[in-house]
Amino acid sequence: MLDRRSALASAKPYTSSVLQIGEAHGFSLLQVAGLAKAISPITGKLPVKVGLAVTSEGRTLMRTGPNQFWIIGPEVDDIETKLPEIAIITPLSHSRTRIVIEGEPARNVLAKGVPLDFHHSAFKSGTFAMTGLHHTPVLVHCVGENRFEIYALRTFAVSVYEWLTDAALEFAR
Amino acid sequence: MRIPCPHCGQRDVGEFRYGGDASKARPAHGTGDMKAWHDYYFLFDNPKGPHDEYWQHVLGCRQWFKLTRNTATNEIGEQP
Amino acid sequence: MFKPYSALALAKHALSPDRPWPRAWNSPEPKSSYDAIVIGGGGHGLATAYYLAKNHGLTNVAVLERNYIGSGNVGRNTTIIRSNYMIDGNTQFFEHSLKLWEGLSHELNFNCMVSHRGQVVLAVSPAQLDTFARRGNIMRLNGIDAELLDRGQVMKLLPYLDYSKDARWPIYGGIIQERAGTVRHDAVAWGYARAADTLGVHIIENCEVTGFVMDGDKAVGVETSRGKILAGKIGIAVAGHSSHVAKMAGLRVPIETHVLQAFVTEPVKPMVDHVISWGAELFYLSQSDKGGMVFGGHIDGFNTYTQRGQFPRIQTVAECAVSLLPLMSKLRLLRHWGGVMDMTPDGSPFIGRTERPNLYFNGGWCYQGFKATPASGWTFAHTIAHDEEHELNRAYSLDRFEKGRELDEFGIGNWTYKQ
Amino acid sequence: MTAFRRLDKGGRIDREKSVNFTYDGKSLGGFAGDTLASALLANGKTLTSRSFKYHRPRGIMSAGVEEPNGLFAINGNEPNIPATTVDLVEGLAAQSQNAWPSVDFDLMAVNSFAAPLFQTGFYYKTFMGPFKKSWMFYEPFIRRAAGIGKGSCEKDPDRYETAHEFCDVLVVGAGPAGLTTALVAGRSGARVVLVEQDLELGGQLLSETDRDFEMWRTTQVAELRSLANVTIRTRTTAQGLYDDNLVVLLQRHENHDAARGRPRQTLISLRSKAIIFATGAIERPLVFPNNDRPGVMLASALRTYLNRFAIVPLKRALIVTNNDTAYKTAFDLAEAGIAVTMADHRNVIPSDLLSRAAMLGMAMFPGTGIADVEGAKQVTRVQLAGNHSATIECDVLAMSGGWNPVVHLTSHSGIKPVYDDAIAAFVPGGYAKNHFGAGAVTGKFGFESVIKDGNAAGADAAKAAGFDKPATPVATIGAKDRAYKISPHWAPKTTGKGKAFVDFQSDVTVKDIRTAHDEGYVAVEHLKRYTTLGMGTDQGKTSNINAIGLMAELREMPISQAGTTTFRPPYTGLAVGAIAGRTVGLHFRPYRLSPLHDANKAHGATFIEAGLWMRAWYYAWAGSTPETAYIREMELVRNGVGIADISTLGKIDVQGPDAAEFLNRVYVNGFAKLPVGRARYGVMLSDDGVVLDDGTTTRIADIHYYTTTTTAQAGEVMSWFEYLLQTQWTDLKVHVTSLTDEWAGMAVSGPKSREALQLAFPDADVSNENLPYMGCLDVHLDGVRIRILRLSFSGELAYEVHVPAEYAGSLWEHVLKVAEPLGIRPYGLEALASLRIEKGHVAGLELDHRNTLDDLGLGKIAGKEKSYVGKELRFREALQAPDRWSLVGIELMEPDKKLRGGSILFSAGDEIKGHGRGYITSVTWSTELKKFIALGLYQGGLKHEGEDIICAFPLKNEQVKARIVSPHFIDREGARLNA
Ligand SMILES: Cc1cc2nc3c(=O)[nH]c(=O)nc-3n(C[C@H](O)[C@H](O)[C@H](O)COP(=O)(O)OP(=O)(O)OC[C@H]3O[C@@H](n4cnc5c(N)ncnc54)[C@H](O)[C@@H]3O)c2cc1C
Ligand SMILES: NC(=O)c1ccc[n+]([C@@H]2O[C@H](COP(=O)([O-])OP(=O)(O)OC[C@H]3O[C@@H](n4cnc5c(N)ncnc54)[C@H](O)[C@@H]3O)[C@@H](O)[C@H]2O)c1
Ligand SMILES: Cc1cc2nc3c(=O)[nH]c(=O)nc-3n(C[C@H](O)[C@H](O)[C@H](O)COP(=O)(O)O)c2cc1C
Ligand SMILES: [Zn+2]
Repeated sequence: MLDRRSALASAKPYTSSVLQIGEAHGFSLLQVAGLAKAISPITGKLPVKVGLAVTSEGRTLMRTGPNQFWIIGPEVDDIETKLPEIAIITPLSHSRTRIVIEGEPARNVLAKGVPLDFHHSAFKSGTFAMTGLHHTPVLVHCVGENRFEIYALRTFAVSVYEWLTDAALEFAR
Repeated sequence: MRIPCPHCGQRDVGEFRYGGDASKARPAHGTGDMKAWHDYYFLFDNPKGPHDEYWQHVLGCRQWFKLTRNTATNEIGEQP
Repeated sequence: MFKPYSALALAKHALSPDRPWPRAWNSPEPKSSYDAIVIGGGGHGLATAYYLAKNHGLTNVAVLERNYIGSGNVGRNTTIIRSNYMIDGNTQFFEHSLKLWEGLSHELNFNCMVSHRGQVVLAVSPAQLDTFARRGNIMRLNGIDAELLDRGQVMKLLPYLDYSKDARWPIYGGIIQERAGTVRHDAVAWGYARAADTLGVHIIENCEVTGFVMDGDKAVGVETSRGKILAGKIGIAVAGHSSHVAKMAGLRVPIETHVLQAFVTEPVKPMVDHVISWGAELFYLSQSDKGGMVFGGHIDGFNTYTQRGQFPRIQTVAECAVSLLPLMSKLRLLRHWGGVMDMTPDGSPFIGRTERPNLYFNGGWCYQGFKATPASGWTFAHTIAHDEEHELNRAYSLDRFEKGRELDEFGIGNWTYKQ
Repeated sequence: MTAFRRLDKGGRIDREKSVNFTYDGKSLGGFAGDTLASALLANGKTLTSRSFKYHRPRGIMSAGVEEPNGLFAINGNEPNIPATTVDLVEGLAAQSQNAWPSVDFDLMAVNSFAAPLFQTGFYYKTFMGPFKKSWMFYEPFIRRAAGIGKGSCEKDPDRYETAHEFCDVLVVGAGPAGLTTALVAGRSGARVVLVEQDLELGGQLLSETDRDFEMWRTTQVAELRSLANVTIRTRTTAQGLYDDNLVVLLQRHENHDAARGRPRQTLISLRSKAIIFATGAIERPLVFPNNDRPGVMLASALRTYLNRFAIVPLKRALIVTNNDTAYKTAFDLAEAGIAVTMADHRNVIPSDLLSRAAMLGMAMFPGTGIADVEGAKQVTRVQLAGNHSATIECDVLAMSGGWNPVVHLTSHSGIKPVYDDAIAAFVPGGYAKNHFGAGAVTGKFGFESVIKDGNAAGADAAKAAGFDKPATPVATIGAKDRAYKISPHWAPKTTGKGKAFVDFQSDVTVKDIRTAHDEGYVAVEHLKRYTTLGMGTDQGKTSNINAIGLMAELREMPISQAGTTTFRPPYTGLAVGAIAGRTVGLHFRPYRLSPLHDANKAHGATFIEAGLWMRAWYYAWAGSTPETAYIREMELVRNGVGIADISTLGKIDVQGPDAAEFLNRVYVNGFAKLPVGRARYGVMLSDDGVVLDDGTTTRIADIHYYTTTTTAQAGEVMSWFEYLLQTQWTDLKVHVTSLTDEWAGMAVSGPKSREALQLAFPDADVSNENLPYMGCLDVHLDGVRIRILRLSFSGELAYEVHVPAEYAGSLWEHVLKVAEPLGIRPYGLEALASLRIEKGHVAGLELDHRNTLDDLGLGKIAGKEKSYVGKELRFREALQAPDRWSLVGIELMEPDKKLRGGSILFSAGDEIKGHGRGYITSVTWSTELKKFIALGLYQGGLKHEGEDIICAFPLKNEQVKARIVSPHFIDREGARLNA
């Protein structure tokens, strides 16, 4: 009866032979605040600094603040129940829309709006940055040579998506 | 201007929000000391030169931090 | 040898070009002492000196300017004058100022090009239109002109705005003050300087005040880059440098110095006949008599004494310009610059006495000091001459926050965290 | 009449590719590689424009961005474009400006006759009478006369984009200096970006004829292109330098096509670790009577037209100079078979130049300058004066007054240029950290020294960027530099009758500068502002230094003391649209959509912009205009049940051992004792004691709270919480996270709301006992956790249903479907806002940061004993005054009239003027009372309950009678809430 509906459910698809932009739906996002020492026995080794992401047992672990982590797991994930009492847990699965952009021009398209260095040597796979795109906060995660996942606030997702597809218009079919 | 977020590194000023003079000590609550609060809230040294101040990486990690910036040149020094 | 300006004088001069025009103002050596000194040769300082001489007969007066007169904000603002204020105290002050503007060119015998071309403030929501209405009603109740405009009327008046479906915020209407407008900014400094000079005031440029000469609590003179100068009374009118100079007298004031940027495009034939302000984001624009679009937005958002701005702000202002007025897209920016602004917690200024006898303070003008220039000089001169507030600047005391008498005209609260 | 012609061969133009364009509607031809300027000259268009003030005939004067005269409207929508900066492309339409009916025959030229009246500053001296506001009469005429070109009101059809870039070394300018530095830095392995505003690399070398230079150039360019770590951007101008090594570049694209997403221009924000300025130098004119006639141009420009574009004067050129560089032009022309006469201000001319000149048969006039230039529409004859007085018939007069290094960018950071006597020009006054200069910009004008300079700067910059591997320097061609000698000549002592122009675009003459001097406008900035010198589209690139030199002479002071005016970005005109990029129109600001947006749309919502949000304003079922629809929606809630989207509320997760303490501090009322499972209304103040925001907070668990804020203040409050926790109360163990996007919310309101909930959540116990007013209940539906808060904004029995955002749409539909028998319908923002007025709830219009707790009638909720943010300053004298304007209800007493928001309130007997006693904040039609009611602030507040007042709305000439009443128009006892 209740079904999940993405913020981009009615967004116009983007098609191109060199670039894909779309939503990667179906993940869970848990924000955990607390000391890495206390959390890592459950999650696996946590990244040492903000901006690094590691993969552990099918989950992506990101350090998003001095003592704050994001655990991105499968849509249904029971890790919440296993985390220690003293960790402060905030489920955020619905708060972010994940937009994927992949293809040779992906870095160029992102650089049109994100004030970061998208050179291959500077923004490497496995790193992420929390920054601004189109006046909204986004987390940009590099997950491959030319593949990025963008976590946009759900209520801004349509705007961010439209902005991106507009920026990618020159590569559209 | 580029601002060094202690967590995310150098970023453009556009990602931040300025939070005012960080050298001022916030008075205690509950003392009823109106004068202390007035001076804290309404008066500024506003120096032409080094200034300790708060910034929040509002489009990034959302952390507040202190830095010293020279208001005559906008040069940013160490974190105090 | 004052030579009045007029069309006739110009014609005569054209016929005998070898008799040069006299200097607009002289540049005397500073005397060792004056009855009164005004620090700061901006609009406010020069106006103050003029009215000290004109209204109060105080002519043994010097204006000390560290650079050239008009080098501060009077020479770098977007020149908007208006009196659409709704808080008791502000309304009367700014209307008095507008009235003074109306006769200023005549009074100074210097054409300041006071252009009553009208200012339209555009509302982007029905609720915003209501708050504009409140302002307009107060204006009308105080004998100030104001008209409410619905969307259709705005479309007729300003046909070049974006009314299409592409507009992010539709325009619901607006309010117009026909008497509002623009003034040739530099001319204000020069006109007041020339008129004050004619009355005997010394205008001393390249003279930076570096300290005060104190007799106990009392200020009795200033140290300057051109030597010590004593004075019976001293007025500070240094705008963005207010804290800096006040500190020399041991005063700490409710002011933080921020940079505000301004922009001008290449000159084009008349396209925009009004001053336009927008309710979506702080943005204002007019076309100068020379033809350039002069516009601006918010302060950059952090304190600085550098007269140059940050690029992200330049972009947000350009975004406003093109989004509201598509005609701006192809026009090319000629120049942009910054001015350092004396921002106050409630957005309203200070004119009044200080804790130090004989020392008077004028500052905290935020975005709005240009339009205030005549009234500011008028009331500050009164305060200096009589050691008491004029009824029009009574609300502008330095200690108003202690009493909880904020004059928060725009309801923004403490700007440090908000802009 | 014409002064120029195109040679049959030579130049860098591509004669295979002809290009057609129009000039004032007439078709003309040129070649690829031409600029509009060269094409016009090649077509014999010597007179191209009219001057700004006097409408004097003008021609193209330069070959670069410094062009003051040759401005055109391009393609009908782009005014004031210097022809020298426009690449000739097929179909280009150029239109002349500022002349009527045509540049050839311009009636406005009558201005010239009145010229003595238009002396500098004339408008400050006149147009003041006869009335106070007389300027309003004159201004339209002045405005129409001013403003060079015409703008277009049409929407710009082109597309502009922005981009961010980073690199190790940025090189601005691709002359020999720039090519050298870029290559040296590139060889070190650094990421190098080389930008050049021209479409070709080479700078001054592009105007050379020497094969060695061209060999050198192509060699370096080839190597640069081969380096993967070097990015070359031509047609790209460095427009401005900003703090911390941000350089803003504007790139112009050839194949732009908005429909296919190809921008016309891209504005690049580039941050570089090190920057090399290799911006070269611009030649300056000489000042003499009638030096503005068409056919008078810069000597280096004439050389560029000759060597790069194969354009020559018809027969004879006269060249006037005060330095050696103009001889290059002279020799090249002579070698091309053009007769050349040379006038040199200097008495002593280097002998090698003299002998070469003699060899080429040039006429030489040392110690000689120009007394006058004749020719109505182009130069025909020139009078020489000085050691020689002669009259020379010629087609073209080329001038060189020396060279001004392009110090603009280095000066943008606030570093003032300094005067260098050796070259009689200003050079950079130093460099910021990691900035370097190379080549002519530093005052070095010889090729060999430029290369040497470039080698050093390139290595230094690479090192500064962290690449200190010694790099092989770039080889020179082993030529010998000739010493640069100049004897500055700022202006003639007398100018006779002819106007001697200093600023061509702003029509500022020597006489104007003298006038400014007479009147005391002697500071360079006063000079500029009084005469408008240097304020045109060229920003005085050719005029400023001459004017400063002249003024310094008049003041009898060294130029170094006079200084320059401030250099400001942009370096050249920069379209406002290019700065804005795609962030315009609908993309101006992001819009924020509720998780229920699609559902709202499906149910016929009309949306309204509220800040960044798009909110459902009213629904189609209730009507087609907001004025009537909201009333039906209100009735629905008062009599049955409605559902509204409240997802925009700010929501904050507050967790941690000290959560209760934290909330206790930020709210005026206490939260420590709030039982788990219960909600409480709270108000917070700013430090100044003024109300910041209100909302409800629910205790989820002992150390876990769920707080809501108003929609408008959500961001502020969040940042404020973070500020307190991260900087001030770092000992508190509390973590805050925004849940605004995580949770959607819907209000289910009305007497039948409980029944509706029961239908929606059949397994939950939503009875009054289990879920009393201010209670909280977590329920599960299909395994989804849903939070029901029994809160009411409308004053009716009502609930807030909070649900994880992605389930919101289907839950909304579920509720509407199962509660259909109860008549449930959605209601929108207008009704929400109106229902709360009936109940007397304050909202945004009352919480406007001017009001205190007491003003809003909320003083009672503040803890007497506890401390909280804002407590101290809340008690300041004026904030406690008994006659403050405070919250009241207002009832309209004249049934056939209307209450209006923004009305000013007066007591019945008051004179209707001044500031009144208060004002109306929010108005609605009350469906309960069947009349207009309002909330407002009134002097003394409810002390005046029952009194008659006047609501004045002079903007519509209205005054209506009303009465002060309690703001709780309905259900004062709260029976409905608690039902
Ligand atoms: C970009 C911008 C746009 C603006 N737009 C508008 C607008 O449209 N409408 C409006 O009403 N207002 C506007 N303002 C505000 C307005 O310009 C100022 O509030 C007003 O000009 C300040 O008063 P002033 O003219 O006396 O200041 P200034 O002209 O700044 O005068 C102060 C003078 O004091 C001198 N000084 C400083 N320190 C010393 C010292 N130690 N010794 C001697 N002299 C000293 C300075 O050199 C300066 O000349 C704007 C401001 C800026 C920056
Ligand atoms: N006395 C003389 O004979 C004399 C005088 C001046 C120059 N020169 C010659 O000129 C050359 C000087 O070399 P150089 O490399 O220093 O100067 P250059 O003039 O050859 O090159 C400078 C380049 O910078 C570009 N440029 C300037 N500002 C720019 C900006 N903001 N954005 C993008 N591009 C910009 C220009 O278009 C030009 O191509 C030498 O060959 C020298 O001999 C000779
Ligand atoms: C209303 C107004 C109009 C201006 N118009 C022009 C203009 O047409 N051309 C120009 O070069 N500068 C113009 N300026 C900017 C000035 O040149 C100058 O940048 C500004 O006064 C700040 O001074 P600064 O740049 O010397 O610091 C204008 C400034 C103002 C305030
Ligand atoms: Zn950060």
